[in-house]
Amino acid sequence: ALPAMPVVNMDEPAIAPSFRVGLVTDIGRINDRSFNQSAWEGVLAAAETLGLTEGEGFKFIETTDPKDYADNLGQFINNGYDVIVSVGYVLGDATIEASLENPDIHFIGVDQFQVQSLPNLAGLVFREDQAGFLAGMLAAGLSRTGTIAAVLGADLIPPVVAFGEGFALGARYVNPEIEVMATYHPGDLSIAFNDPEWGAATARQALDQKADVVFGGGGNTGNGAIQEVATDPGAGTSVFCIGVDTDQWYTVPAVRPCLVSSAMELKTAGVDELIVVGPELQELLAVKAAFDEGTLETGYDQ
Amino acid sequence: MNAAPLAERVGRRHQSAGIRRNMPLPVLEVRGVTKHFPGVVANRNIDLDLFPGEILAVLGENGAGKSTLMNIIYGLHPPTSGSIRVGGHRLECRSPRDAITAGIAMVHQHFQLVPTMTVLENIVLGAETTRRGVLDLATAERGVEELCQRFGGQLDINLQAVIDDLPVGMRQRVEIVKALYRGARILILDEPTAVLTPQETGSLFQIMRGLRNQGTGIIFITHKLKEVLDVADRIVVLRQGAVVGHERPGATTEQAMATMMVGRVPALTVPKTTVVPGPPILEVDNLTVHRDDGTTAVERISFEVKQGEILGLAGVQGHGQTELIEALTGLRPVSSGAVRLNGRDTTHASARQVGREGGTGHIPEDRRAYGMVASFSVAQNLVLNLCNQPPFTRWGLLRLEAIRGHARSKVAAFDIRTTSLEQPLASLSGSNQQKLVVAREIRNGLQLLIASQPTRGVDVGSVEFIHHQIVQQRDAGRAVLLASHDLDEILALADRIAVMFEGRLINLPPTAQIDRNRLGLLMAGIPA
Amino acid sequence: MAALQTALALLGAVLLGVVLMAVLGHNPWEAFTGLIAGSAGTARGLAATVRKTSPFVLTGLSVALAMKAGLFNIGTAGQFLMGSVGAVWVGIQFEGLPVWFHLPLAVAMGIGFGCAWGAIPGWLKVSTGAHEVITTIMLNHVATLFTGWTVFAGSTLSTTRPGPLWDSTAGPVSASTDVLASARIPWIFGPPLRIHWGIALALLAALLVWWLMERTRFGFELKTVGAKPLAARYAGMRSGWTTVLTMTWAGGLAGLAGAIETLGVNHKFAPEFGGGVGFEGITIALLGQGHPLGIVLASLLFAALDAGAPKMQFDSGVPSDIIQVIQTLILIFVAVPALATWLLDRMSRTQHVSAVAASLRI
Amino acid sequence: MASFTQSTARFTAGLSLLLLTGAFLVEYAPFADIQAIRMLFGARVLNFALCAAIPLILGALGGILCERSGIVNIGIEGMMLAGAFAAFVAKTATNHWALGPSLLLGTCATLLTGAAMGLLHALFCLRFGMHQLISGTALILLSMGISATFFDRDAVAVGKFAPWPVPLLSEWPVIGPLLFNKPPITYVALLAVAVVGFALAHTRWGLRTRAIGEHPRAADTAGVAVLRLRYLNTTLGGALAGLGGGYLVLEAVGQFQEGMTAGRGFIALAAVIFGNWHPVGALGASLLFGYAQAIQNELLLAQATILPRHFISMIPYLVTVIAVSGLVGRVRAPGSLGQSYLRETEV
Ligand SMILES: Nc1ncnc2c1ncn2[C@@H]1O[C@H](COP(=O)(O)OP(=O)(O)OP(=O)(O)O)[C@@H](O)[C@H]1O
Ligand SMILES: Nc1ncnc2c1ncn2[C@@H]1O[C@H](COP(=O)(O)OP(=O)(O)OP(=O)(O)O)[C@@H](O)[C@H]1O
Ligand SMILES: [Mg+2]
Ligand SMILES: [Mg+2]
Repeated sequence: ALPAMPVVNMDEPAIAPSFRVGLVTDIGRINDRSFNQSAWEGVLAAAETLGLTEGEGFKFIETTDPKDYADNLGQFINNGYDVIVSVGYVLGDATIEASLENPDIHFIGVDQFQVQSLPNLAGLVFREDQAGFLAGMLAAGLSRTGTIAAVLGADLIPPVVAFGEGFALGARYVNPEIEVMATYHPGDLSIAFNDPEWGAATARQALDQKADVVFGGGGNTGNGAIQEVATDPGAGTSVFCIGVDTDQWYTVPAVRPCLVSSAMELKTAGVDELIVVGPELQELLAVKAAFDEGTLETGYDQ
Repeated sequence: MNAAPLAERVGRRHQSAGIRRNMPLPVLEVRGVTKHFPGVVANRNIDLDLFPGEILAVLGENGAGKSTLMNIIYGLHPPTSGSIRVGGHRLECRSPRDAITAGIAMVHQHFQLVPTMTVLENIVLGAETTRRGVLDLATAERGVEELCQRFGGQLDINLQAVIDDLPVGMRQRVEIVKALYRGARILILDEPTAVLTPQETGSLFQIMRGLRNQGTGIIFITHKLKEVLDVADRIVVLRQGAVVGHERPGATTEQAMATMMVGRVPALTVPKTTVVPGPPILEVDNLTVHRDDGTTAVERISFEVKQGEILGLAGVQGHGQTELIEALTGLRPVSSGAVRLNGRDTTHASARQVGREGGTGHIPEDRRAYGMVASFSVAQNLVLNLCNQPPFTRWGLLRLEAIRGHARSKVAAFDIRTTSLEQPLASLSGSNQQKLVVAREIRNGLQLLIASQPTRGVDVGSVEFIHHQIVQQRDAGRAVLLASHDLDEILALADRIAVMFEGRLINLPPTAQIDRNRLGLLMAGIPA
Repeated sequence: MAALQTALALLGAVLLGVVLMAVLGHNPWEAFTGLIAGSAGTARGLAATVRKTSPFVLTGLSVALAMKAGLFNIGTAGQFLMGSVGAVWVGIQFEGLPVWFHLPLAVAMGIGFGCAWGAIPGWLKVSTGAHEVITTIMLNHVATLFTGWTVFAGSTLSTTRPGPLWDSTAGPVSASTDVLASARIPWIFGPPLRIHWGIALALLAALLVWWLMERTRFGFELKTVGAKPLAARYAGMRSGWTTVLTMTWAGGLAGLAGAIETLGVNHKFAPEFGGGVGFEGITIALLGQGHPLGIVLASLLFAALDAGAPKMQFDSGVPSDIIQVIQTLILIFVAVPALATWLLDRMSRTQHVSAVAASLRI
Repeated sequence: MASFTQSTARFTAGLSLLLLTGAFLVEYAPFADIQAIRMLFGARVLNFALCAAIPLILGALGGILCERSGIVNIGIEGMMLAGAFAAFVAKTATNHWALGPSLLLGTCATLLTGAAMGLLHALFCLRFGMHQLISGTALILLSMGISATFFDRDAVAVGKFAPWPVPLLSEWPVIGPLLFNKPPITYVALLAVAVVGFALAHTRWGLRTRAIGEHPRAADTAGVAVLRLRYLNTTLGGALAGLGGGYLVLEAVGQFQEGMTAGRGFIALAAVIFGNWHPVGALGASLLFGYAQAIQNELLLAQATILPRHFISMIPYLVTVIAVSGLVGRVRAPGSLGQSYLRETEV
């Protein structure tokens, strides 16, 4: 591997054209309207700041098979990339291993909870529980029936569990009597986040059970759930939904009739900042970075 | 192959000229039909005419090409060359559908019935009547019943029965009704009598004569000479795919036709030495066996087979012989009664216990389904049911040397024509496959040989060979149970005969005192 | 002839792949050089190919073994997961055992779990007639849930406590404790190549399966039961027993694949390690025409394609999904020798017709 | 065969009767407030069961048409996925149209694409003599690969089918909202069960289909064009399976996702076998599966704590295994299933 170059001096782009950023997605596409896309947008933002061009200065690889994480990281390592972003908690092990083997390359692990602290690895984690907590408070406040629901992806993924637990706690914080119905998708990881039909049917089941606020927390499965709520006759008047990950007012326009808010992680800003700031401030990276940006974005009208 | 057929062709031209004077034009003309299969020429340049209102018998031994020719006429096989005309129009038909449209109906040698459907459904299949898109089975039923009536109760069938539940003779009836239902002007019957009792055969002939008198042209295939003399107006003999003769029933004899079929005078007897039977090997006592569907196949049967004798089990197909033998060989559970082998109780023994441990050899009735695995090699097939016995296996491992050595000696001793021991069995001819099964079952330490239809579909030379082997086993002091639908085979080989009818057994005294006729009546359930 | 056909099939698939890439607006040349470089051109590429080969070989063998006995094992995914968990269960405990004892024990436990998971559908089929296609599909789902539970980090929401194998030091992550060093499959080449002796186990298994089929009585009975159940009954073989045993060993092979992946590559069990295993097994068994050697070759090919995909995407931007399409095309083309024979037949038939025509003119 | 068919039909009838009786109990019986009864037979449970069953029913019918003609179809999953993808593409391309025509076009696209997949399967198997299992596998892989490669994630389909209440019938208590206030594909699926079931038993087409699946040579000699009918049925079956995928996009969710069928095609295949290759039996199997899933969800939503949730989630799968192992007895596949038919090979 080539040694890492110091950050580009904006005045002399010709001197250090070789500063390069690579991103490896978790299973899925770069434009998945979810975490891969958020992280990639962070790379794009940083690239603009640093004056990099796509292809030359930054690139991504989409993962199609969990066995490929290490090899996909390896592509960037072999080509002497300076910063490598790996997206998704399941890439954690591969990222740690790669950063141990390549002390000169900086790694950013999005959603990765790092137990060890390594000088060249920043685990970017979010307080999903806090965002979920706020969503739960909002839901409990909105609910007139005293029943709310969360339709979630796989409980094997920590951020999902954190969202769900936060949601329940936040709701009970506002109204200790409230009934929170929460279901995780029963399937394996390859379908748990990609089964909108199940999400929709489960949301319908919850609505039938008098739930009037539904929190969709699990990729497309969750989207299926809030889309189902959006088609309810009472959408926006008696039943509501809360989105997740991105501002779903924009990313899933179909849910506008019922959407009141989205529990977001600011992945884009986090990745952007770590790429731009990281290499300059080595010592900042030396501490385990926790980019705790749990926020709640309020929806627009209604 | 040029000189002889030419002479025949000239002869025939005279003959057909003679016929044309007092007969209408042929309804079916076959011209120069040749059919190649990979490795076989099944039909060689065949010419054939069928006139309305005649019964044309096509004679020939197994594999002579009779079925192939009929399948070509019926559109199942395209001929390699040659043409078919029906009513003067060339049939460009290359599917049974076209043949049906042209007025041809055929009863196939192997039943073409859908086993899960009812009799009525099978009859109307392909010729359905519908009302507003819905099957009109009621109308069809009336039509079929009328048809049966016309043949004076000879075609009595339960139309609602499912084919799977019917005995074989009944299925044959269904096939005939199915053909008649289409009201064809050309009717092809491919060995319809193979599964019928002589009496049932008689009523079939009555039906055929009735149709003939109404102007239907009938092609009747068999290799039973007596039947031909009985019913045919004209006879054509096939040998090795070619027409070798035309005859008229009045002007020929059985012997002459047999010579023509085989190409030489066949030996009709098997030389046997006199052996004094020893103690009984197989003892069957009050045995009752059920079919899969719960009906009784074998009812309280008792008999024994002694050392050094051949017990012939005669009977029409479907009267319980199959189930009896399955029960004896451990393939079917026994409902009640007892079976003893060499004094040991084997009533509930498994196939393995009866076979390998009990010293029983079993030549199964359906070679293709039971007796062999077509995709396995010759050597493997020769140890199919011996593979866990000492020389061939040790510690669960196959001993290839022993298996190959065994195969080599069997192939030599039984004259199995194969290019190598590793050849898949599928590539051997039917007779050689059968010889292989016989070779495997006749082995050292054998006590009892159960042979079921041992020469079905086998060429004459091999029949002789197999018969010889069976007799040799008897002479060597083994007990033999021989089940066959072929009366002549039973009469030629058996020391003692028993007849099965509807699951019951009629034990008869030694062979000498029985004639064919009486046997035929017994097989039809008529005590003589 | 067969080799030529296969070569033609590969060529056909590649050509169609090229067309597809061009349609998507990528440079096929870059893609293919990337693919080849990524799978065979570098030490890392070769390593990736080798690493990916063993699960393919083993699941392919599993499907093929069952198929020889006339059974359709769609259950390799579940058996793989159970094997993984079995191996990990032993692998994370018994500190201080020597490698020569601990590792084989863990591998054996993986095989054992796989065997058990394969035996259930076999036994159900024999005793109740339940169709193995249904039961193996259902048991895949059950295995996913069960193995997921064993390493689940717990949740107050569904009031589920952590699973028994969960690694409590790993925070909220649902994964097992790391396998002890004494139960890990040793490297042939350590990081960064990360080739371990699992490939040898897989090849050994292929050899064993071949030997089982061709040299043992059980193999003979298994093939007979598969080719002609009636003949097996006639020959006194216990086809029920053979069915159960075959499914057991088929499960064991897939379980071994799971054990190798966890003890050799991942060094722990996490639910995401099982994805997509079953299907590839079926494809590879079919492609290798059920013969162990064919399966090894098919596995190498598929592993190489998978291993080369990241570099292909890196170099040319072609999405790796294309690889799946190409693999499918290969499957189709190899499976349709009829396509070739059909053409040949056409040609010979016209020849025949012209020969007949010629003879008629004379 | 007859008795098997009856037993699956009995099973279906029994299950439906049980569920409906339960639903009435919940509505009217004095003890209806008991939580357990509500959980077992509440309207929401039955609704969920029906929703989950619809794609399975359609997929299974597709499988049945194909397999009753003698062609194994493990590619249902691929046919469904292709149907779903086509529906989405057609729907998004016509977002600017009025909702009705746009959805109709989506339905046509899904039917046509499914039919094309069926035809491809038939071509592979019948024309090119491909192993039927390989062909099915190839269909699945092909539609996964192609839908992943060409799926435009930025596309959004606007709108989906809304319920069409049947006049009068939808006013009936309990049954009305459950069965007669549904979006159209649900009606189509339920009608298709009746139509296919009736047609198989009572029409010329059905008789011939049964014959070619059971004993193609017998059918051929009776003048039935075996291959042509096999092509036709496989294509029709593909269309139905495709509609099962289209249901997911056009009626259940409104959007497409990669791998959206999520194994439903395999469950549908299980339903084909469980239902003994009979439409009514497959209906029962699909309902059973949907119902088991509904109960499982109900338990999860109610935060049942008897067992870890993973074990509760096993319920649908275990129920299916238990059901095939004893409830319906042994099934019997069509006689010529998986065998290619060539006129010139001897029997
Ligand atoms: N589909 C086929 N493929 C290859 N060879 C065939 C085929 N059908 C028949 N043959 C061969 O053609 C020859 C004639 O067979 P055919 O069935 O016509 O005889 P047959 O006279 O009807 O005999 P049998 O009395 O046994 O019915 C035989 O050698 C047979 O093996
Ligand atoms: N259905 C078939 N398909 C392919 N080849 C066949 C078929 N039937 C027969 N053959 C081949 O045709 C050749 C002749 O076989 P066949 O059984 O017709 O012999 P045969 O002339 O009847 O002699 P035999 O009296 O020994 O049966 C054999 O090589 C056999 O492999
Ligand atoms: Mg023959
Ligand atoms: Mg014949």
